[in-house]
Amino acid sequence: MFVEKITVILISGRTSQQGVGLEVGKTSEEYFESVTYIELSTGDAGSLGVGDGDQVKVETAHGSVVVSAKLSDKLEPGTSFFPYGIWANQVFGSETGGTGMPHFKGIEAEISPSSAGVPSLADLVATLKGGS
Amino acid sequence: MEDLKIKGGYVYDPLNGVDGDAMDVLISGGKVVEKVGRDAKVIDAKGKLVMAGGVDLHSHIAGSKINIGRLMRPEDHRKDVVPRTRVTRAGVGYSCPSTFVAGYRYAQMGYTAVMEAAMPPLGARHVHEELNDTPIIDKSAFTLFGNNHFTLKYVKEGDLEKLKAFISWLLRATRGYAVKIVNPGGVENWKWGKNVGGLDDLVYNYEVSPRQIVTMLAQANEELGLPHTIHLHCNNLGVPGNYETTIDTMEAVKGIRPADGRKATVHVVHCQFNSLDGDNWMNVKSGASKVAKYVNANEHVTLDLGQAIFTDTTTMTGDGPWQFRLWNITGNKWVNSDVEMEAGAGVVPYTFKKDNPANAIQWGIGLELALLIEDPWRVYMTTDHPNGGPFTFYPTVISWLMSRQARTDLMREMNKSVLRRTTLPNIYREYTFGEIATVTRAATAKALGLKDKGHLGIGADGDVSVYHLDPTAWRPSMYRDLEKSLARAAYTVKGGEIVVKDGVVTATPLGSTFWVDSKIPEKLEAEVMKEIEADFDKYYTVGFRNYPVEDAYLPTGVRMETKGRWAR
Amino acid sequence: MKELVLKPKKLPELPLEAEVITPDSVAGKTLKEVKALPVYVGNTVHELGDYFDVKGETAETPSDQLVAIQGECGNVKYIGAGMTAGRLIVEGCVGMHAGAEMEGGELIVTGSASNWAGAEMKGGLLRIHGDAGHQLGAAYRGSPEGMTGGVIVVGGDVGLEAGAFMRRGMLIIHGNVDSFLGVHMNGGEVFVFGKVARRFGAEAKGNGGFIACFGGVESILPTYVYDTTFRPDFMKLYLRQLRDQLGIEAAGKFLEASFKRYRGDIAVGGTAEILVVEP
Amino acid sequence: MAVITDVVCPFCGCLCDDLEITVEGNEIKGAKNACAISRSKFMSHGENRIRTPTVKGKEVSLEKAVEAAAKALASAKRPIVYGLSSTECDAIARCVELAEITGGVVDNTASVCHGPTILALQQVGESKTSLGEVKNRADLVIFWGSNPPAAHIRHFVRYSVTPRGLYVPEGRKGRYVVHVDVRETPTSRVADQFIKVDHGGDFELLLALRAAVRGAKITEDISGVPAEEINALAKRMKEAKMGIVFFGLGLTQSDGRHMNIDVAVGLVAELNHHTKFVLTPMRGHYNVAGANTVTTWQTGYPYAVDFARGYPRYNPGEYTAVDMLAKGEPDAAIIVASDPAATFPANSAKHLARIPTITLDQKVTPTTMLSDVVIPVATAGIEVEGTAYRMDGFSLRLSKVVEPHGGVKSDREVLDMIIERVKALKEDA
Amino acid sequence: MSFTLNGVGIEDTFAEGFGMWGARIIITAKNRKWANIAAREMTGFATSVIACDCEAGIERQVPPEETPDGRPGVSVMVFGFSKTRLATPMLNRIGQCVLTCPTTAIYNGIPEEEADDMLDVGASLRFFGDGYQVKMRMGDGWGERQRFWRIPVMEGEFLAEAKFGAVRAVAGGNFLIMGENEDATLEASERAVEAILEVPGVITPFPGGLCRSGSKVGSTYAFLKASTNTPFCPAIKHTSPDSQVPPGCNSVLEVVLNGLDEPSVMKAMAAGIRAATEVEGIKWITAVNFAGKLGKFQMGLKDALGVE
Repeated sequence: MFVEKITVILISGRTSQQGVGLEVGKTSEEYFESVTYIELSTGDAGSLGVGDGDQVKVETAHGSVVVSAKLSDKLEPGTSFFPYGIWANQVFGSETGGTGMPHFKGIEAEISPSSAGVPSLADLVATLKGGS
Repeated sequence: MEDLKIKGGYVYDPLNGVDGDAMDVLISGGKVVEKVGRDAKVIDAKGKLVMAGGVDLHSHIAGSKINIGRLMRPEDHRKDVVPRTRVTRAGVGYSCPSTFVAGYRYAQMGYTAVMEAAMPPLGARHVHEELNDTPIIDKSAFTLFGNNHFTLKYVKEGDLEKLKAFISWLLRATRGYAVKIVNPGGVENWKWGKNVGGLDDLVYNYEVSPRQIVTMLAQANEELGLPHTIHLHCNNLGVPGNYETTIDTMEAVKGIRPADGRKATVHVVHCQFNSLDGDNWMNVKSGASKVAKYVNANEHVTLDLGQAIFTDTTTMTGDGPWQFRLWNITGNKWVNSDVEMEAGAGVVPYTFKKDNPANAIQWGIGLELALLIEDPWRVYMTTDHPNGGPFTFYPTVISWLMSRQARTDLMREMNKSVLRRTTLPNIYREYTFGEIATVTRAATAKALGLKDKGHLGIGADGDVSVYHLDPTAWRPSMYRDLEKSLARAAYTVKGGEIVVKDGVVTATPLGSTFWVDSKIPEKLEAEVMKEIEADFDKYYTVGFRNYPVEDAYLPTGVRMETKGRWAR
Repeated sequence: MKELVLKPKKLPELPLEAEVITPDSVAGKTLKEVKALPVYVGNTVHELGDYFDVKGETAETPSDQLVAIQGECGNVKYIGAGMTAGRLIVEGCVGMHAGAEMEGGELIVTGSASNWAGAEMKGGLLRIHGDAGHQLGAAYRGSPEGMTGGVIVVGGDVGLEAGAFMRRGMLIIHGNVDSFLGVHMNGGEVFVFGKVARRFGAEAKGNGGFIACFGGVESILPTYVYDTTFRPDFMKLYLRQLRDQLGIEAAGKFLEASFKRYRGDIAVGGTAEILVVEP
Repeated sequence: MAVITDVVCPFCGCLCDDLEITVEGNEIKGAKNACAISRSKFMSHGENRIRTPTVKGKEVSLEKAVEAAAKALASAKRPIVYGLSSTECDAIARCVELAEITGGVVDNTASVCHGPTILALQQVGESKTSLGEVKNRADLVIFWGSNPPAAHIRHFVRYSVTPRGLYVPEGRKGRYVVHVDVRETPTSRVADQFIKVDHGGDFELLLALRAAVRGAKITEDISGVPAEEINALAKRMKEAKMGIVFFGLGLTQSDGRHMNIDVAVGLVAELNHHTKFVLTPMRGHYNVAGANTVTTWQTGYPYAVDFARGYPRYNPGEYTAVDMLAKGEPDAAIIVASDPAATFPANSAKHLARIPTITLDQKVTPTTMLSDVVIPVATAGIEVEGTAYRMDGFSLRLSKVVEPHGGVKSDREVLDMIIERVKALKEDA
Repeated sequence: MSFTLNGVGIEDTFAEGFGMWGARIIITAKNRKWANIAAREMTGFATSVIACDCEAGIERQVPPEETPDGRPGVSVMVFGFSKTRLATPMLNRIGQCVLTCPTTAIYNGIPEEEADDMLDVGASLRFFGDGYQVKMRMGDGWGERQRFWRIPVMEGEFLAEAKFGAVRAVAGGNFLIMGENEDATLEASERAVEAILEVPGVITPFPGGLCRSGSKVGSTYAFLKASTNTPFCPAIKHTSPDSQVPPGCNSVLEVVLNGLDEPSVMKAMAAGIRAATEVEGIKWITAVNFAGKLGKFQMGLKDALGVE
């Protein structure tokens, strides 16, 4: 009765909480809380059977990451919002089309429920160091 | 610093009546002196041309406007790159040179002082930051007043004393040197997408005319005894037929009593752009002879050329509506930048072409002005860098002034309208070296009130240029040699230090920045400050106390105090 | 024609900048002088001979000079940039700026080219058998003029902003092309035999410029106005020229084709044309 | 206890300059007039600070760290200097000089925020204004792909929506506010009209608006926006006394990038045939405009500047940090006041872990976590004076309200030390 | 002084040619029918500048493989006394007769390297497009640089090359064919004209290539600048004092030729004369000249025919 995954258009951006969090420090709890979620429309979340705070896997052509879901009745189904941060950057590509600017808004992503756990900042830095 | 003896050159120092005499110039402690020590360093200037360092009184080298030009024209930089050396920083040149390169290139031509001709008050901090990155040359910046809210307000109220107090305060707050006016009233109207069409049009909401703005600012300027007159970019710039507006404007300030020690009450800038006759760009012709006739008959006017050069350049003025118009004429890219409560600006790339009739005429007008105005002490050589063309073309302009052959050789390649619609072909005058020294140094320094500059008398600043050129052997047919030697000074000496040798920069001291501090009577100051602060709180987005330029931005500032005539 | 052969040795990991690889800079030089030509790796300067085996002959003048690069140069920038005459053949791929600002002669790349190939080209022929990157034949940033002459022929696919700010010359693409083809163009001719992604011809002014689409389009901007479907004579001229003088076989198939004609970009008062072949 | 007034906020491009900071001892106790983020910046500026310089994770003296940094940079063939936007202008100037003397590349965060805006300006120009003109005159304010409540919290109040101005004495009532975006945000709630545009459809919509302003009648829906809505907006724009478009990363980071801005600039320019119209990018970092400004006056170019040949060259897409890292080009990096490991796509960020990376920052970030050399520095605008440029290009003086935490040096001072050592090492070589 | 060819007597004289400016236009159309209609219309009423604005004629049929657009074409040449007096009639005739004719297009037939000057015909023609004309460029920076104008018309588009090569050409090539009777003379003349059509670079502007009236300069009537060629009218050969009609000749036709250069005209004259002599009943062939007073070209029949 729930679908396994849905396809959304993903946009990333600032939020005031992310701004507040990063000024406290990127190692802080506030920051972690402010950037490790993805906003889903209630409709989309409903079709996945995902509730507020549940973990979801976000996957694009460039990579994937697990974060928690945050439900929004303002978003239209098919659109999803991801606050800027190292988590979001796991799924965005580095191609800039000769402009220097990656596509941080408006790429296709697949969302599916997950229980893998949200990686910590240290986990992600370790991945970067691993060079994989 | 060791003493310096510039030995045996042909010296042109018109302020001191020296006209090509072979003599020594002695410098000690950064100043021209009568005597130097025995171990003074000797520059052999025998057979060479020696003048004071060049003084440019109208150029755009620092601040938001030129920086927009730099920003928007990567294609301009690509063709003129400047690598780093052991002494100098890397950068780019051509029409919008980087700050370092602007300093080097002026010095390489023997110029040692350059005035930034338009500083929006809100952008003053920016101007000074850039001036601090412009090496070698001395500088100052002219604060924009002609469309400032407080100017318009006090003109409307007819309160000359408050206007004077405001001018004094704003010059101090911006660390400015002179009162710059650009298209008075027109720029304020541009903030509604409109302009003024002449001296007696009205400014929206304030209901004052350009005539009132100019005359009252000129009156205030002279009563304050500022070192320089008002520095005026007239209305209707670039509009065929505008020579009438230009003459009207000159006439409007005729009755004003100049400050002590001078006769001028107005300096009209880049007059080439304001001496057009005709009704439109199709039938445009030169109005230079009419402007020159007026100037010859009226001692209260000085002007500079804004000579047009046939090249790709970048136009930039505080005249927003004109730049919009130019964008519509050219279709080139256009930047407009309005500044709250006080000013505006626009930038549009432009190419002056020899085969374009209007451009050919513009080229002719600049030279006509220079050659028809009899008194070289009142007409100055500029290209309005980079509007008419980059300042690096100064040697070329000088060759046109000094050689009729240089002019006619070029005219042969040009659109023939220059022959028919200007009087240039019939002008035989050729400038002498003494006159060149006047229009590039002595007279500009004098007009600016920089008493230690532009000459080599005892006590003058030790700014000297020496060129590989024997003026006694030179003939007008040798104009190409002249251009070459003026482009690369044999020596440029700045404050007694050799900064250029054989056209190569050898040292990069930071020159001074001059600014004017005009004292306001205390009571008046308190009253006016209260008014200004009130309007600031309401209408500006920058706090009143965050507005004035801090001293940190003037590491080499030179304060010039003036005492004005005050009625209250 | 005299042939000079360059064989890449071990190329550096960083891009090698070698604008000296042109018929112009080798003609009239001895092999020793050619080997000593400067090339750049990051902030270091090296000699051409450090990275290439140089063999063969040099000609007196560039127009008699053939330069053949036998090997992959995918990380070598500026190959053939600014060349004015002669022939330069690369048997492999080339890095950024290949043939940029070239004025004449012929540059043939058997592999693919990276971004800015043929940027601000003024004349000559640039033939890329493989794919081309972004900004093919485009203007460099800020410049009001992209291609002002010459021909670029691409066998494969092309990236973004191909032919941006084009003024003159021809761009012929066999494969598919990404968005913003011919943006701001003001003259020049573009032929695409593959599929054209959206936003092509945006803000084009006109001046005789057109984009002819033979392999379908993703969508046409709303600021282009459909006029008619016709078989214009002028297209026959171009297609015959493409077929007969440039060996573009694909062109020959469309001699009798009908085209839908769109005119725009009306957002800038433009009169450029989009011609889409009728199936 | 001391209250310092007229303090300029060093967080976003608004540079609000009316903060009142209460200081006791060397501690900030209060930040009046500050927004939530600004307050967080001032109040938490002492938290989570890096205490000492480290080289490969080991605590070392500042001199040793500088030496390690200088060695890595001086011996690099393709060093990159990146960041610059969250520090003051003197430090930015040092970054440019460092790139110059090392023959490297200097890039700033504009490349991933409003770099496309600059590319557009270089193509077609820009009709812009200082923010006060908006406050004093604008009766039509359009937010396009921007959301001030998330990133520029006081923008509405100080500049764009509610302030009473010289010719807009009614304040909010005197303005019509439009929000154009792909999703509803807090900005939509403030606006009089919300126009929802399809993902990646801004370009077509802006182009159609320009055509409509030129007199064309739009007859079909474009990018999900009904034709009549487009025609009506075009009419409203032409009839405004003064209008402004504040655009954000919704335009620069979505499909079309610089071309979205190019066409927005064209629309605004076109409107100047009818009325006064301007546009202004919502610049994020408080001094990203300064990074562009300083780099431009020193090199001619605003970002993505390469000094490999001894003179500046410019080409975004080639000399921009994201591209260079993705291609694996840099063999050393120095990051000043930025956190590319977190803000770049992972594919680019990971290269920083492979090369000697030197980072100057106040707090631990993903970038410091993968850097070889980490040097703690003082916070510009709180512990260090300097200049910053507002989003509209006008500069203000940043204040020093407290002494640097733990006596650390400023970016400028540390960079000076590195420059001096690099110069010496280069001389020796 | 004379000689014979195929038994026909040929006077050892010369045709006197004079300089004119000439241009060549290739008219193409959807099919040969329409190309010819346009060509005929365009070259109509263009026999002699005595009373026409120019002299024009069809040079040849151009096969599709030789035309720029691969359609059937007709090559037309136009001659005028000066560049202006060439360009103006060209413009008028193209405008009235080709632009109006369905499916046609026009191309320059004299490439720039062979031309003495280029006439900017398209510059004026394009205004017919009322602002909707499109400039078309080919070959910039790599091939032969060509410019065209595309002018929208009701049917579709009229494509016109922008510039046409003009050369200093030769007009006034001629020869007279005199036969026993009208039939023989006409047949010989027709054959002569057919032979001339094979020679490139030459046209015969008169009807069917032939001028039956001839003409001489001046008249007994003061108001006429030319009149019938009395010395060659058989009907008055005994009443006219200066008749040059030989005995036995009762019909004379003149072939008039204009060409791009002297050798072409002479080659064409030779081909025409040879063809004419093959017809039974032809007696005499001569050429008209004015003793060198009219033009600088003296094209001797002997020279042309290569007779020693």
